[in-house]
Amino acid sequence: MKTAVITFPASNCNRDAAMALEKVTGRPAQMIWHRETEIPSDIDFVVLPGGFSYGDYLRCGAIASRSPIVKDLVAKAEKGLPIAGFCNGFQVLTESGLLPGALLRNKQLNFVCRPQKLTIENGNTRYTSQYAGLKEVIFPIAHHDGNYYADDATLNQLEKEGRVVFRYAGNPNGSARDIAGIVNEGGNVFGMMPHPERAIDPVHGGTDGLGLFKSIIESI
Amino acid sequence: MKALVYVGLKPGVLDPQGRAIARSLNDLGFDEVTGAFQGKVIELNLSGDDKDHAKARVTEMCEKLLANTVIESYRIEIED
Amino acid sequence: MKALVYVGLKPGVLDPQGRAIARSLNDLGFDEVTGAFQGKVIELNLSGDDKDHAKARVTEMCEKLLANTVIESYRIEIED
Amino acid sequence: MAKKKSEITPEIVAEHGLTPEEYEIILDRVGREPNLTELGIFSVMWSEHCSYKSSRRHLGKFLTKGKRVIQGPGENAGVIDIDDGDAIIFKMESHNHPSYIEPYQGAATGVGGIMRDVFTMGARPIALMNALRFGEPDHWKTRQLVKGVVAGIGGYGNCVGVPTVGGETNFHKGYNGNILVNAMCVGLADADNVFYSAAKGVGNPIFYVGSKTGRDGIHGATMASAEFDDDSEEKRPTVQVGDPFTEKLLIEACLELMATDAIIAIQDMGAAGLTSSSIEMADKGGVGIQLNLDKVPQREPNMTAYEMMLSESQERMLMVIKPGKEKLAYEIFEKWELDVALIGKTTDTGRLVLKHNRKKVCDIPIAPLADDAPNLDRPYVIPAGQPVLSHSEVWETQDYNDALVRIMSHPNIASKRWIWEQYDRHVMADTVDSSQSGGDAAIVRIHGKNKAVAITTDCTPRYCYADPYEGGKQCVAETWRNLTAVGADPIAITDCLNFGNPERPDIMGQFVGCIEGMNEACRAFAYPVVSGNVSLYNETNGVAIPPTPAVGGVGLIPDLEHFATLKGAQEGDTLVLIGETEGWLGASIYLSVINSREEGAPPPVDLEVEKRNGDYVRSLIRGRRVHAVHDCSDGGLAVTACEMAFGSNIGMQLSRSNDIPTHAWLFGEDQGRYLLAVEEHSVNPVISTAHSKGIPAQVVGKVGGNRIIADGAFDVTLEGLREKHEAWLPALMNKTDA
Ligand SMILES: Nc1ncnc2c1ncn2[C@@H]1O[C@H](COP(=O)(O)OP(=O)(O)O)[C@@H](O)[C@H]1O
Ligand SMILES: [Mg+2]
Repeated sequence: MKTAVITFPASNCNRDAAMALEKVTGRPAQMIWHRETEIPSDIDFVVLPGGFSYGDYLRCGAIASRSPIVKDLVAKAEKGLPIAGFCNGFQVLTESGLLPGALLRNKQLNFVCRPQKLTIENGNTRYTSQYAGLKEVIFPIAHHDGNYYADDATLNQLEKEGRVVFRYAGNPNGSARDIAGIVNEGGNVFGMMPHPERAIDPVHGGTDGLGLFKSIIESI
Repeated sequence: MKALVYVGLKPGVLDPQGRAIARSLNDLGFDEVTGAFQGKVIELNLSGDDKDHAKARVTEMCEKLLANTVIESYRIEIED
Repeated sequence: MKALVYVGLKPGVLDPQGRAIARSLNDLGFDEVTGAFQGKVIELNLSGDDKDHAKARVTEMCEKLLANTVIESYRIEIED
Repeated sequence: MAKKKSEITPEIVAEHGLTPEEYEIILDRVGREPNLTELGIFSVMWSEHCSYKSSRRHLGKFLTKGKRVIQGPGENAGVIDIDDGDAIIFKMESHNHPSYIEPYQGAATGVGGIMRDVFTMGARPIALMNALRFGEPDHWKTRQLVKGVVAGIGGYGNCVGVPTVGGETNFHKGYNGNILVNAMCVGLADADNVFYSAAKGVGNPIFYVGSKTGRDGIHGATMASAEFDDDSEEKRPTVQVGDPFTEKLLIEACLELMATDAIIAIQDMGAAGLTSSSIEMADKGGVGIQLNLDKVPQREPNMTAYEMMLSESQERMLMVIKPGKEKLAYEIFEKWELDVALIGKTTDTGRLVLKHNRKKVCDIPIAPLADDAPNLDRPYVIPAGQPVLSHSEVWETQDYNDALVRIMSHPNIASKRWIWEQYDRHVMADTVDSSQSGGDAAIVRIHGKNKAVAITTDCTPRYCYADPYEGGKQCVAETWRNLTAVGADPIAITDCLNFGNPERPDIMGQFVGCIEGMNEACRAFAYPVVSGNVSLYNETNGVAIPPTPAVGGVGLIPDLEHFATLKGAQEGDTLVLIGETEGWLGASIYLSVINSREEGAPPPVDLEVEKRNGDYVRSLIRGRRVHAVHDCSDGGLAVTACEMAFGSNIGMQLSRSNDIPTHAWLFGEDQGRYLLAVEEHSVNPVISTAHSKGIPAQVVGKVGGNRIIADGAFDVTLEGLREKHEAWLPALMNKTDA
């Protein structure tokens, strides 16, 4: 089992993500610089970490999504490589078209950092299977632009296909239909604004994030 | 040459910043404000002097980076 | 009536956003881009029909809220 | 040929904040009339901000050594040893004046600047703190300032990805015209890989790295040393803009280069930019420096030598590289997409020589810039202390429910959630969750290890105002107590001394009094000062701020299995109070909120008692004798109990254990006290051991239910009170001006 974390200029949860992966797989994750053009073929799971790639300038995730490595990421996603983006990583995934929709400025306009209760909407995805019927988890959120937007047709399709994986219990940012995390059609690409990688150790105040990492690793 | 690119949210996409601006202006006593929308202007300095070519290139820049067409629309002006 | 307010950084003030955009465009192969600057446009819907009065009021809005005159300058256009 | 007319008029000298006597010294040291660039360099180096001319002789009194001190004051930040080859590097700094003028950018660049002071020394920043003081909540400027400052701190720290784990926020009319924005950064380094600023060796290349130089902030250092008046608006264009994105790249690039052995010396460009960084490095290394300003990366065309030397553009570093390592340096900085340039070299001349447009534009000796900087002995009068107020001189409320609600929702006690929820508190995934947001000290784990640092900032300006000496002692003691309350060994402090105009003997008296009080506490606790900053002239139209010597304390938790916070109280626990309660109401929150009076002597701190009580509490935490701990400070026992109840989410019932008047019992601010939630079977041992050591300890109540009750005084629901406590700040911030 080999995992990797992609680092963009001003990614800042890359180490957090790597720690979570190491905790679950028992092996250090490989760090891949955004200028590289290829994800090594033996990598089984890729995380796009949180942070402020390119300072969030222009639009969050926009400049990072045009990085050389993302081209290869898109190609490998189509072939089924599991890829997860958290926070800024989710923004990169929507900006690169791997996930539908976009993330707008929080409705309240302020940055918001707090523990957030989420409901698991679909416990049968590759990212939630190990929650064993658990209905609610708490992950920290920390973002300024987490307000999920997609047009109605897209939202209806997401719901119909069971691709809304997590919803906010108590919407913190104005997201459409309380959506917190979604998967692509293939079920291999997942994105969410909350930070499961910051809920893997009792020191964090909870370990609910472990289930997500275990699920995807188990599924490979 | 200079290009001005105006990027705004598409109609129908909620604009929380615009709404907050309108509300604050009303609160400050500017009752005549009935709505506000916030967009971006990106000014580009360009080498070369073929305006038509520049327009085509800037359009490409918008599609590739400057605008997210899921939520935004754009308009381009080329100046000397 | 409609007012368009353009707000940009004053000359000489660091524009990190503009720099990042120019760099990214160069990376994407748009070598003709020699500089980029990002500003805001705020579009206001206004009741009333006295343009001069509107202009004066919008100027006041800029000074009070829309622009941070320490680092930003603004320009106003009034349309019908 | 006619003699050239003097370029430097007395007016120009005065505009540069130099006295005629100081100018005479410059003429003597340079041996001729300086040109404008040279004058500018002297002026910033001799400004209050860079030379500490009013404060230097008093700062020299501080205890600065200790067995864990690797580097005390004198470098960019202080360095302490926390065992296992780890070092903690930290400092606090003010950005008061810029934040008043442009709150977002002023606060943001304050955070950026303090982080650079820390990573310059080889540390990865791991935590940020901020100590904020604003004017009255309903003053017309306050809301806009709070909003901007908080957004700026969050905007910068969140983007760089360093958690902002704590701080403090006060409101008082004394800050209406001068807010205080003090930021602290703590970093983690290898103890044997700390970097210093001495540019030792001749002929070594000097690298400039980071953002390009623009015209921003020119005269920032002199502005920071100037009193405000009604024309301050004019000074606006000098405000600098921060770019946290570049800062993040700078951190990663510098740490990457530091992991090689390429760097001889490194220094951030802070106040007075290229001038102070190059001169400090040369002066400490005992060398000269030659720079070619044409090589400096510039943001704007036609910049003059004067502008380049005085610019305070942010996110820039200067370093001396080992010859032969130039290529490596270029490679790393270019990888991180930073501007980098070789702009000069060290020389054996002892002089600062600048070339611009192929002309020599500056050639002055370096030593006098540091050695001959003014070191003033300003006259001072330490204010006479206020009289001690007796219980009967303080009006007792007839409605304790109302009093409690008013105090818990008072600006200085109410929840600051609206602020700290805008800060990313967990990025880096080492913040001990239960420690932040309302706790006594934030706890940040040392990455990959099972130990942690505890961090707090404290200051009680109303005590300092009433009695600078006692107030100064109390600030240091409170940080020591807060670190102890989480189970840490307090190690060292940094400070940010914010005062009014030092040319006034009464203000200078506050300054000296506070320092002497602080220092006495430092010595009593063997708790040295390892870094700090002074901010004077916080005064508008002759009205000075209350004396505000903010203290940042750092402690070590050797084993993360043994710490405490205020969050662990459980149903059925007994509340035990450690320390003596006399019911001190002078200069208290109760007096100010319920009596609308700000007077009386502040509570004295008996340093020996403080130490004894604290050492005992720490031993209880380490021995797992307690579920929750909270120190008693602002608002006394009642406020302490409420905060513990909120944190633990459970009710509390306080019962009388003495016969002092009710208001003094509940709201007295006697020092050296801790409230503990203790499991029933531990109560007797905890109390009897305390008594055997001569430490006052008594049962003061029970934990449980969903009400907050004090016998014969108040009885309110936990949820109702919490709502009031939480509502105040959001209500203020969501209000708009009429
Ligand atoms: N109040 C203080 N207490 C202790 N040390 C101080 C104090 N004020 C300044 N210092 C020390 O003096 C030196 C110079 O400080 P400063 O000019 O703020 O540095 P910089 O400009 O690099 O940020 C630093 O080593 C700082 O720690
Ligand atoms: Mg420094």
